[in-house]
Amino acid sequence: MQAKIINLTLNGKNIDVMVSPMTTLQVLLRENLGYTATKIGCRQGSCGSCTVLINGEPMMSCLLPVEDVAGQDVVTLEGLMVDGELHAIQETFFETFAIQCGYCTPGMIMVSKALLDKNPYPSREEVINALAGNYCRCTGYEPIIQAVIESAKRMNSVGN
Amino acid sequence: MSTETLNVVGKSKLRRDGLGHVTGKTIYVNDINFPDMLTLKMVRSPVPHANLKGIDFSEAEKVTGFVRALTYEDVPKNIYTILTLIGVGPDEEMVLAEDKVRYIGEPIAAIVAETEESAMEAVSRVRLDLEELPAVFDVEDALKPDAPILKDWGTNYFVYEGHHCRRVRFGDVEKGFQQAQFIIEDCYQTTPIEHAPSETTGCIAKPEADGRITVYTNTQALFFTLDNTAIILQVPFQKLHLVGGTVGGGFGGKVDVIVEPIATLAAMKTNRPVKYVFSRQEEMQASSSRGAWRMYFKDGVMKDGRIIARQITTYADSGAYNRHTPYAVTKHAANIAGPYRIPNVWIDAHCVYTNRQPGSAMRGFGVTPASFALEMQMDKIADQVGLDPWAIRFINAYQNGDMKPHRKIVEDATLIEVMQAAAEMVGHDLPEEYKSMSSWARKED
Amino acid sequence: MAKFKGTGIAAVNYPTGMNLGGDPSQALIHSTTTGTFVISLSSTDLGQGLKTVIAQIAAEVLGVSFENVMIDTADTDTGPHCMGTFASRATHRVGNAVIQAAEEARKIMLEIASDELEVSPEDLETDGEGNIRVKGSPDRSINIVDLALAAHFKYGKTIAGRGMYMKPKSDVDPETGKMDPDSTEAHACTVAEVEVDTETGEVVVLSLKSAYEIGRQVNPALVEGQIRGGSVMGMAHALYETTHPYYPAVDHMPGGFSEYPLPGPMELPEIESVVLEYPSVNGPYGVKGLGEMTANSPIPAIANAIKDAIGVRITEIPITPEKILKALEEKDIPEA
Amino acid sequence: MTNRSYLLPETLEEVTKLLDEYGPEILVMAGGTLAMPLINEGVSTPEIVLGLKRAKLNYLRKSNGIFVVGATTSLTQMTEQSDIPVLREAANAVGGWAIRNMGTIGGNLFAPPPGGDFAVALLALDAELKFVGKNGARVMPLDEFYTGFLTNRMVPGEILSEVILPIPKGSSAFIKYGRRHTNTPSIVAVAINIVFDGDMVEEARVALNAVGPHPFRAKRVEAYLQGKALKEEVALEAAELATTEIEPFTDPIASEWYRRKMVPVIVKRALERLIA
Repeated sequence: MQAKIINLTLNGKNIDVMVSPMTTLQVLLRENLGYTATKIGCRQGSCGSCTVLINGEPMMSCLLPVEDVAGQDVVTLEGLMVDGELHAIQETFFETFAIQCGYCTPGMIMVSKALLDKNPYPSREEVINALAGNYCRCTGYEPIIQAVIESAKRMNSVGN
Repeated sequence: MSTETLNVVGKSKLRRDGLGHVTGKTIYVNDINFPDMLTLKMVRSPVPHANLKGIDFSEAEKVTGFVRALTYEDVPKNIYTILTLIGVGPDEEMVLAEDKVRYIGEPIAAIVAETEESAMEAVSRVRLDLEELPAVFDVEDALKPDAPILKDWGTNYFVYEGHHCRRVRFGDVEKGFQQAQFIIEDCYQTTPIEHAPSETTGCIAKPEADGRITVYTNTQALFFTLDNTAIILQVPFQKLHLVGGTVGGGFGGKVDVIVEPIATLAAMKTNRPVKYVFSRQEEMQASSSRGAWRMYFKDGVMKDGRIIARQITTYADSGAYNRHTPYAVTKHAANIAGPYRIPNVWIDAHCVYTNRQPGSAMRGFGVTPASFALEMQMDKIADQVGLDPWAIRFINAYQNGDMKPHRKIVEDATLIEVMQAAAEMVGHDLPEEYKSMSSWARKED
Repeated sequence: MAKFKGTGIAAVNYPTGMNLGGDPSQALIHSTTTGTFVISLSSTDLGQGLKTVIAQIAAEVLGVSFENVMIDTADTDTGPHCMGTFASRATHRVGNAVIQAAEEARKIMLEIASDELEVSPEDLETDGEGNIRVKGSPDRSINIVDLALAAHFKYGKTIAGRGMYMKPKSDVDPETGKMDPDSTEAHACTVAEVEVDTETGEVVVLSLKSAYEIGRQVNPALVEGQIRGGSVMGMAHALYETTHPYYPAVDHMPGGFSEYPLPGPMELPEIESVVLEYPSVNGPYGVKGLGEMTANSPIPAIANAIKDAIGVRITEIPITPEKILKALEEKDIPEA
Repeated sequence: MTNRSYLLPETLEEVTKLLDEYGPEILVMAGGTLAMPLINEGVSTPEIVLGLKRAKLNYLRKSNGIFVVGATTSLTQMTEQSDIPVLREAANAVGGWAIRNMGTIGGNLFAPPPGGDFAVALLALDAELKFVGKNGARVMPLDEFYTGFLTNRMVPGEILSEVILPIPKGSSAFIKYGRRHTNTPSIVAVAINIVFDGDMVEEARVALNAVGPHPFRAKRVEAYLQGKALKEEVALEAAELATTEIEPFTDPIASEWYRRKMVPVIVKRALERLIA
């Protein structure tokens, strides 16, 4: 079947993309558009390294046909910086050593953003519950949990 | 160098690659794409041991996007062993299987296609004519006379300078056992473990205008990979240019040279860039693992807790091929007697082949299983002799100046100090005799 | 429901590096015309932070700021040989090579400064921020940018250095096993506290408290990263992971993360550590390799803690709930 | 596959029309969490995929004591049902957050064990399924839906459009027991709903997953509990009885032996939560 033109919003920009049927959002982002912050870890929906936000909700871009997100708001890690400034979550992950190899980092940050946008004052349990679908082999998770808690503090203090 | 004058060393400087990681600007191998790039997917053995009597590509060739298949006949030096660079031999692993397969997941034929989908579909349409053979999965079964034999040299073990195992002989272990008041034995077993890095193993081989091939890779060892690839492909070393250094987790799983030779060959044959990246399932099931180990301990111990003789027989499950296991066994043999002063030690460490995915390097290379076994054995000794677990370790702890069983003088021992610090951390009050010990002050013999 | 707590310890050593046919790594350093130091390597950063610690070591020796040192790795056309990143060797080997290269470059840097400032090189010092100054007279100094420009355009000199560190090959004596397989040894002692549910066989690791001795910490935050990550990997090895759940059989090999059980953020124990520093005889600034060892001591510590909790020594890892139940049943039969 | 089609009908009528038109070869996909991993790896190569994302089957309606949930309602939406704890807990036990955002309650009913745990909550609440085909709609108790491993009573041309359940009375408990606390396949999953008359069990529902070819109700356990006061001994006996109704299997997570051992333990623990 022929490719279709799909309209969507990517990191705040309204764009038309042409994809063949059932192309995943992961493939569109990485191969067609060159947005490679969204990683490939398993393509089984079980590692979370390809997590993007669809209308603010974390989803696995490896399991998502582009047609499904037509007309919707897609945010990838590339869309987090505002005016060249790091988002507080990015800054915190960097400054608190919540990263090692960096491969899970984009997914971890996207899930964290979704959480903190919905829940600016998450408990430790809520942070853990939010991160539980994202895999990391290097850090042992605790530095990431701490970074999300610290990010919340920084974001809330900016807001005040 | 004195600590006081240090300016930068000792400071928690922020990661050099950290901003790349948090912005997603760090480029990993799979993030690289080139125009006209082909995808390589592997046809793998579905069975653990079989004669490979034929491969039928006729249906695969009909798949839209199929470009070509590669078999062992395309590989200039198909039989290799990865440690050949440091004189380990003989060659025994096939880049692509020839007349036999020896583990589930063994590569048989590479399919190169225009897209990943067409490569996968072509792989699924390759028909293999396999005649299954009896397989062996247990290391000790593999050494029995009636075991199916995996190796052309007629046995299922690696040969160490004429011996069937790596040996350590120190003192007189039999004399030690005669003097010992307790003989304490047990067997410890580890099972295979996957490195499970977030990023799977992969590379891209790209032909350049000058005839060289640039290989973008997530190997943990660039030159090691370059050299082995050149040897397998029988090309001059200067033909290859490897670029890497950014890896999404390794843990030893990216030390084998597995994807680069075949991707480079495909690039040379097609004169197009070729990407070969493991799927998660390939990483889990076909890539090498931390091999399994079986470790038998027999210790002769005195009533006061001193271990005076230690005899260890261990079997590393190398899987079907060497990879790095022969060397892991040597490192294992040097460490399995432990950080203890034992006057009589006898070690036989075997590298054994079974019909399983190859074991290879992983974080702790031969030492992780050794530490597991020996530190469980130390507790068992403590129980049987009637000492507490701290005491048995302090009584036997090595100190600087001691000689280890592989005849190296200890010079950086701090076992006593870490035990003292750990005891203090958990509020365990050690007896004065252990509190006052030091790795630098020799105990009275 | 019966739950039993137990404590176990393990004390381990871990060798730094290896002796495979000689175990070398190299580094090249040069300064740009404007005083940026570029370190060329072919070493790989696996996430442990090699690029960062090598820049720290180079900055320390050169006496310039951390920010003024660039790491260019890894490319076989431009980077000199490195054996690879494994065997807890990289910081030790590459660090030593970089020290040698940086010392050579520093010597040239001071020679040029001595010409510019008209004092002998022995009377010069670096301030760690890019200035070379006369000891005792901080006013008499030259900035590295001016110095590098002078080197290139006035004196026609390169500020550069070559470094190579090699652990020589040690053949193993096939009869006795005599060998020199490593450069130094790091040490760790872990105390594990577990709780075992004897109805399900589940083990909860309550805490892993460890002391490490690693010679010298080049970057304490990165050391902490290895400790935390390694502790969780050790716990995973002890209790969860195997590619052959029914070893030695090859049935039911997991094909992905959902089938390959690993502890996640909900299974984390309390992890505490203390790091001791007794500089090694041959490491850069006394460094010992740390990365691999951090996964090792938790495994037997947890296994020993399980024995302490339930009275049964389970000698095969992973110690799954299933193995615990079977071991408890075997233990109970004779008593019944 | 270059000639793949992805159809995204916008009404239920269009869905049934397409199902009728293309026949059984069509792959119906809702959240994609089951089908996409297989398609990504080339294990499944469907030529025609019918997506339900736009078919307007994402809805929740509560009225007259009946709770109607559209088939493509996400598991995350079910985690927000604070008044029906068993649904909330069972939904929260599936995958991680992103998977719950994508996975649907309808799709979860088609997941092979050890997946598909949400069904135990629905079984415990006497849910019914509504199927729609070109010839109209029919409603079937979920308890009668499954016929075996990956087989069921839905017929070609039909689509599961909604799940209907009475707003639950009684007390419920849900336990998913796996190798870790979340985002993991089950060793056994159990959901229980009991309507009490004073101390007495008036009606009991006990549903299990991951210990049989499909999620199922343990009816001997239910019958045993009926009319009894739920005490420790009764819970113990009921839990043991559950082992007569299971067909456990071995997979990478647990052996048949271990699953058999865990059924009474986990059923007992779930019942204990309901002991006053």
